[in-house]
Amino acid sequence: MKNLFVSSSPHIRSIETTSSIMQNVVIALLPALAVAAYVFGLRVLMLVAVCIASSVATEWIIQKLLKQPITIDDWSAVVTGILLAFNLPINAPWWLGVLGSVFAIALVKQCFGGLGHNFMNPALAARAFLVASWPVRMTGSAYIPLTDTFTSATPLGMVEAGMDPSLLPSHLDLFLGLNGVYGSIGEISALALILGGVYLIVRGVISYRIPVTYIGTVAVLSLIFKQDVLFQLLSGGLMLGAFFMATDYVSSPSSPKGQIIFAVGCGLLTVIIRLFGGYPEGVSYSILLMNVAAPLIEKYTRPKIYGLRPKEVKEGGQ
Amino acid sequence: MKNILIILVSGVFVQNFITSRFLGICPFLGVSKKIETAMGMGVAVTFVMALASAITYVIQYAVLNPMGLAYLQTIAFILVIATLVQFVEMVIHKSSPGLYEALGVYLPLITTNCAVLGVAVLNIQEGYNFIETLFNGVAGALGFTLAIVMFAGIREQLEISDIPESLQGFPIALVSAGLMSVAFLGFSGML
Amino acid sequence: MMDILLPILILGGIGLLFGIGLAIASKIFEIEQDERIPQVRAALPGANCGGCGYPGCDGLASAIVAGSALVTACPVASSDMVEAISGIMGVTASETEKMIANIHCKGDCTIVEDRATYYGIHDCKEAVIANGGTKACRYGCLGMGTCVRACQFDALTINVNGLAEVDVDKCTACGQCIDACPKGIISLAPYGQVIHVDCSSNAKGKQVRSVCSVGCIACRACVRACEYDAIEMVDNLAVIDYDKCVQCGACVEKCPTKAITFEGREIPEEHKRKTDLEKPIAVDLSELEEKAPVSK
Amino acid sequence: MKKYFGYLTNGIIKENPIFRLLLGMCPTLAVSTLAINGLGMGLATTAVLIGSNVCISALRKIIPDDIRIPAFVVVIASFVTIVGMLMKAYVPALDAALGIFIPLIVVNCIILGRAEAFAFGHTVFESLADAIGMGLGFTMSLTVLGAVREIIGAGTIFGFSLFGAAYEPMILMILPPGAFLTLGLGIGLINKISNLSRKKKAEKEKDIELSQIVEEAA
Amino acid sequence: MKSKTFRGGIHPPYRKKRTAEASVKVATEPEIVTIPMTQHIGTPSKPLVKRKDYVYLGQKIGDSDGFVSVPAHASVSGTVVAVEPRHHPGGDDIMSVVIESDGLNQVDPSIKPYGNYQNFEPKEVISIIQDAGIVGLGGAMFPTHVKLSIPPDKKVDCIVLNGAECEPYITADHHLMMARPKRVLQGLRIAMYATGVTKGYVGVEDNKPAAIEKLREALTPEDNIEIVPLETKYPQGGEKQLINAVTGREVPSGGLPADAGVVVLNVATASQIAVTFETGMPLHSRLLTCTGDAVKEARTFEVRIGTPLQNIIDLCDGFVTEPHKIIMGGPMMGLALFGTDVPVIKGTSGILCLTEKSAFVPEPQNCIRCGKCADICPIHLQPLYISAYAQKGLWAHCEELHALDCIECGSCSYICPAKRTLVSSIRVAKREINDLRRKGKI
Repeated sequence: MKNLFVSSSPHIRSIETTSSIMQNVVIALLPALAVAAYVFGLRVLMLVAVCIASSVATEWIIQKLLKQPITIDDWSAVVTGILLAFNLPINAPWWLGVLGSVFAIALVKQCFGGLGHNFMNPALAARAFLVASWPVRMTGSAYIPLTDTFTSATPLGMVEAGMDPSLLPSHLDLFLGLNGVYGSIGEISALALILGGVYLIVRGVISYRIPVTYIGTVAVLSLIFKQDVLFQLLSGGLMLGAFFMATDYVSSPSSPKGQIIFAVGCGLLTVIIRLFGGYPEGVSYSILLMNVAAPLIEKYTRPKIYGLRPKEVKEGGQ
Repeated sequence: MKNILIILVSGVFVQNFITSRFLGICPFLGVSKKIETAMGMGVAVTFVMALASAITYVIQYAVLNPMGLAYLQTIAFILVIATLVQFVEMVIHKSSPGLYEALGVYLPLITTNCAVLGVAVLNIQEGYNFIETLFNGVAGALGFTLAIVMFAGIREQLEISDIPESLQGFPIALVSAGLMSVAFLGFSGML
Repeated sequence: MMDILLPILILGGIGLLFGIGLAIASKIFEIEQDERIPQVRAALPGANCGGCGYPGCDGLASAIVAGSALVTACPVASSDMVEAISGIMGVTASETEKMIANIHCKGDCTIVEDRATYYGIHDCKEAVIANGGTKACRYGCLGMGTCVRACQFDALTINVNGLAEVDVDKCTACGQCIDACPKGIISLAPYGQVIHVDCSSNAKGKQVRSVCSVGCIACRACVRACEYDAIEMVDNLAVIDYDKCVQCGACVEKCPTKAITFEGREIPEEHKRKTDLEKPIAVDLSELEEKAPVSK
Repeated sequence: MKKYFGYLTNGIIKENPIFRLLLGMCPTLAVSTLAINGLGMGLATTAVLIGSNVCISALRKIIPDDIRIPAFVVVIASFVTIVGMLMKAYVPALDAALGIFIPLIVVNCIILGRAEAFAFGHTVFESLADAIGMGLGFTMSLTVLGAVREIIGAGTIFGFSLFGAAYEPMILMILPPGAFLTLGLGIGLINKISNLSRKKKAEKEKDIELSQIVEEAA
Repeated sequence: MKSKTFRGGIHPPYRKKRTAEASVKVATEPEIVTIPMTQHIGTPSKPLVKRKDYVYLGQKIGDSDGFVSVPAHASVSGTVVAVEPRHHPGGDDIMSVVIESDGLNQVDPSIKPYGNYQNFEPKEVISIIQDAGIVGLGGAMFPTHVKLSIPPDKKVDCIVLNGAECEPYITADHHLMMARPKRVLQGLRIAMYATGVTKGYVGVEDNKPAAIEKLREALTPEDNIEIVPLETKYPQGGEKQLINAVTGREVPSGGLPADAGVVVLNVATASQIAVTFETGMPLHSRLLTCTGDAVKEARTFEVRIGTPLQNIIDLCDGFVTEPHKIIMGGPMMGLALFGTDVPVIKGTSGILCLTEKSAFVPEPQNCIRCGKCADICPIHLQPLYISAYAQKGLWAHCEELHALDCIECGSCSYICPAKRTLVSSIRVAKREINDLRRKGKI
């Protein structure tokens, strides 16, 4: 008889893998991609392809250089690429996508040891990097195909600029994203994003806690600050951020309590930056800031351990 | 009142001492390996910065300006701060060992924390009145504390990351600080 | 004249005032502490820059005295300072005999077979959890390098045949590898000691033979061969008492399985064992040297 | 003479204050937005460092051990004030650009550190050589950092345009995050290079050893 | 009625149907049995017989003085052919008594039925249980008499029988409860009498409705015993989880079930207690399930202790394909074996032979901190962090995260999408922490 295999228990594993999770995220992003492609045309697909290709290539090159095992088959770089593309305006030049991908993968992810070690969402960090570096390219224009012109502002930007409210798109337009077209590639259709998010929740990939709390906080605060609640919810990157960015496992807390705190923080900062900040959009920065705070939140919201009295938790969990 | 609010928000978030003004980087990088020590440092800095702001204000407007010796600012301030820190340390060490455990050990480090001297000089440059000076000191220190504690959280997490060999230690700390500072860009233009 | 005098006076006044104040305060608020702390503190640069990661020079001084920081922890200290600190801390070269780690197993993968295929993390400690490790000899080196990772001095390697090896020049006898080895096959031996029992098996001779050709089979040949009473049979394993051993090599010659090894390496004069000189050498070592393994 | 040269190069390469000792981070990060700022800041610090090192070294027999730190601080602060005044008078633009970081030279760890670690125990000329070496090391590193950030972040070097109008600079590099990232990656790069050269050296030694063994065997 | 349960846990594929539907078979008697002297936690026993001695069935052949120790008994009658270290399922070579059976099964003449347990003092009952070599038959092999000897400072008010059998594949307890419900309950009554408690529970997972029904039917009106259906979830049979599900209490961290006022026994152990009082026979045989996709005829057998595993595999008509991995116990907590040349011991509840496909464990990848392990951890630990710290050798951090509370159920490793070896690194951490504690470093 040939040698048996020996390993420590358990001897069976679930079928879910990192790549299956990432593939699910990609599937969930497809509706939004489809809407974007329908509205903006083929250029969307070009940008997405550029971002995916450069993300995957960067990861491959760095792992080759550092003589690490190649892990591009876990699909995480693909997800980063799509999310980054979703954060670009439609008329972004292709090199913006490449630079963003390199920043996201090389600096934010691989510098820290690769998947799972980055403390920030790579796609969002890359977006912030692009906004800070090429503000005109990134926030400048949204493309309106009906008149074939570029306007200089996203809906939130219009509000910031004090534009006449009657010129703003209707709630339905924002929800479906099919008519008036505003914002970055992936942000235009709230409906498509919600569909994808619900898919992820149903498949058990993400929990409902972060998106629901996040969106809820923004709604409540908008109400308090006497804003148009639906407009605040549907415009900008809130849906994309709440369902796909804030729920990034790696850069958000893992405990239920921590997730709630994290999401409330995201909502709070989003509204503050939108209303008082220099940028019209606060979603990406608010999530990034909460990413920075996530390790702290995680540390102070450890679950109560079986058989441990509350006092002992305090002593031990310091 | 509005002034003070602006000073507070600006000091803590918008013009954060660490992420945008680069004051107090040495302790920020040095004493941020553990959340607890980072908090201790933060509290100690807050305490000293508030005190130093007040005293340097008095020195500037009561001693140096009337005598026409404004150019002695640097020497006078650093002397004041060095003495102040040492004095506070001794008092705490004697009067409250518990507090000393928590704070005292960080105090000597504060002498060369450029945030303290920096805030003193800034207060004079900006022409703040006494109350504003006090609040500016506290706000700057709170911003410092916020940044260093969040940073310590990240660094604790870095302990369990597989960071490439040549980036381990200082370089990765700087890169993390850089990314954190990217996030803080979100506050820019707020005021 | 006044323009120059006034600032000098003012500054001098401030300085004097603070100086006196601090002097008084330091008397009033004096605190007793480990006397080495101020000594170390005095030897440090005193810049309080925080470059060491501790809260200022005082913090580092306390840490050095407490033993939680190395004497070289200060990045700005000159070599003189480091020496001074080492002097205070008494970590200068000690009088005791230099020790090195020794690995008591020779059963590499060409000699001892695996009884099953291990699957899991490449770490001895984890492998032991999976039913004690897959090596047919349950006492032997698993060769997964837990000791190598524990060594901070780069003194351990796993050789091509999957056996841990010590680089005697790099080893500082810190003992990290001893703690790390789940099989407990590493121990400290004097640097000058070149004869070791390279087996850790407490199994009976028959069992050892069934899995390993170079293990100690507890035949007692070495015990009988030793004129100096330096070898004892403890739980089916020959153990050399390094204090009694004169490295005559008689046991090496007699051992039927060559579990007792003679390392053919040069020993510098200062590390020659005292016991070596006192008593005569029974066997020609140069002869053994030829048989010794090529590796250092 | 060789000794002085040793002190000089020590600060520039082996114990480079920024890339090796990691001291003086605040001004490093804050003023390295442009190469010229880095150069200015570096030279200002060098001037203070030379003055304080020489002065303290000269006074080292007079200053009592117990109050040496306050004494150092006073000496340093005086030189900082002098340098600050000179800059205000002759290079006002640079002074404005460096702003608060001129008075903050006082609390730069490099200066106090060298005073304590070197000047207090060496002769005037040795201290001078050390100060020049350290100062140049600091200046060089700052200028290089400034140049890198300026080239990428503004497309210019010392104010001269490099790539023409078509280049869209990466503004992030001259914003605060750029400072952290450039320095962090820079130190990482230097570590990488020194690791590689160390490994190569070790391999070389091994090769020599092996060849010796082979020779002996033959 | 809704089944009770605890918080956390996983739902691995159960794969019990194959053996649950097959009938129990009494294994043919082995020609040679190997009785290891270590079949319990505690001091190993010393052999009481020597080579060439004749031994009776049920004769005591090994014993020790330790309190946490039980004697070993001959499971056949015949001649001792060797007293020497032999392969043990635990991986080491352990001193064993090897007996060649004469096929007569001559019972030790000193063995007599004890009759009604109420004729004995509770203390005597406990010593009878110890003498019969009874240990926890669920797999832990913790001596039962130790569990029943409750220290005076602890107040125990109920006994919970563990009939959950949450490990996939294994159906030994299921068959036992179906075939001998009365014995199980009788064992519980004896244990309740010995410890002086008045309340008994039997917790059974709700995927065994027939067993629950049989147990309920076997209850008598005067019994203060409750049959509790439990949600089918792993590790429902973990001591702490079972207590939590049945009584709602929590065992304090670092404590024993007795600290929560509960004693937990396996149903098979209870049944053995009843058998001992009924017949006087010590523990010499047990039920075990031999299954897995590598064996031809999976089945539950009644087997003599000391039977070589190979015999049982032969009874299953051998292998379909060459097995890739053979596990003693279930797939979640069982021990991978080096071969089939080891004997069945008291804690062997199953033999699982897996093919390469079903035993495949993928390469671990980077942790993506999805938090699934923390979600399902029945102790509510954060395996991801403990394991990460363990791999960096930061044992103090592991201890801060209560690594020592881990019950090593393996749920975290099972659920991990990155296929990380979480539980094994936590085990390493536990060992290190205990080492450091002994040295007084933590």
